[in-house]
Amino acid sequence: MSKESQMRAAINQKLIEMGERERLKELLRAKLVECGWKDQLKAHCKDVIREKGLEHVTVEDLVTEVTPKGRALVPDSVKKELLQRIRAFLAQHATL
Amino acid sequence: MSKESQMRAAINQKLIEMGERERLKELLRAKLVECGWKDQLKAHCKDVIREKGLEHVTVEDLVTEVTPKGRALVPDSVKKELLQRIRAFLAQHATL
Amino acid sequence: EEARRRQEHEAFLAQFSFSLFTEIVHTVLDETIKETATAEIQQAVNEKAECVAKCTEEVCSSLVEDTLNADIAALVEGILDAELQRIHKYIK
Repeated sequence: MSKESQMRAAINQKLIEMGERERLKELLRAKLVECGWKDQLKAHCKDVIREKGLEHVTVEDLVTEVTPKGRALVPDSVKKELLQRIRAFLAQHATL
Repeated sequence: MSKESQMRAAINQKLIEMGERERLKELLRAKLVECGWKDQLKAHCKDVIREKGLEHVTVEDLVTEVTPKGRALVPDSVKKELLQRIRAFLAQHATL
Repeated sequence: EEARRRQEHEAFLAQFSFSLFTEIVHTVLDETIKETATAEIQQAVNEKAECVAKCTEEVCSSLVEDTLNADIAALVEGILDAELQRIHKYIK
């Protein structure tokens, strides 16, 4: 195992052990609600259902249809905050 | 046209198309005779005529006078049976 | 050597941060989109069922109304006719 893979495995273990991985996911979920992303996604789902007709849409169709817009709608500020928090964690726990 | 009026129109159309509306009316009429509604209403009409005097009663007056009681006298069980029959019909024949 | 190691470590952290970030964003978005789509379809199904139930009741009520209106009018006409005939007979 290379040194890098060892380090990657060690950090991943730490992220899980310390509950940081779950906290990061929670942070992102909360931010998506807070910034209105979830409401926009709901509205987009409703539009698609209305447009296609309920009887012609499955969950899978709807997911495929709304995913590109869902991804595009995540504000840069939210992404930036998440990335910074990841960097801060790594700076603290992935020392040489 | 609102969603609800469209839905009502679709239900009515299906009932008419398949002759179910007429069958339901016939069923209602039979039930009304069976439960004594017709006899009670006839008696009520005669009471009103006796009370007011035949020379003072027109068809319109008498209809106006006895309609509220006529409506009230329809047993809930009859209305319920009719509703269930419509539901069963729609479940079997209509894609709404 | 120390400077080189530090530089490598920093590059590794930058790359690792970004891959972790991408993974978390994808996981959370995929989960949330699936949950939202499922919930929205379920809600639309429930709303439609409510609408069908309400409209069925309204159609049933109007059918009862129509039938009663016609039958009450016929009944009243029949009774008045019968009463008039009875009186005519009586007068004769």
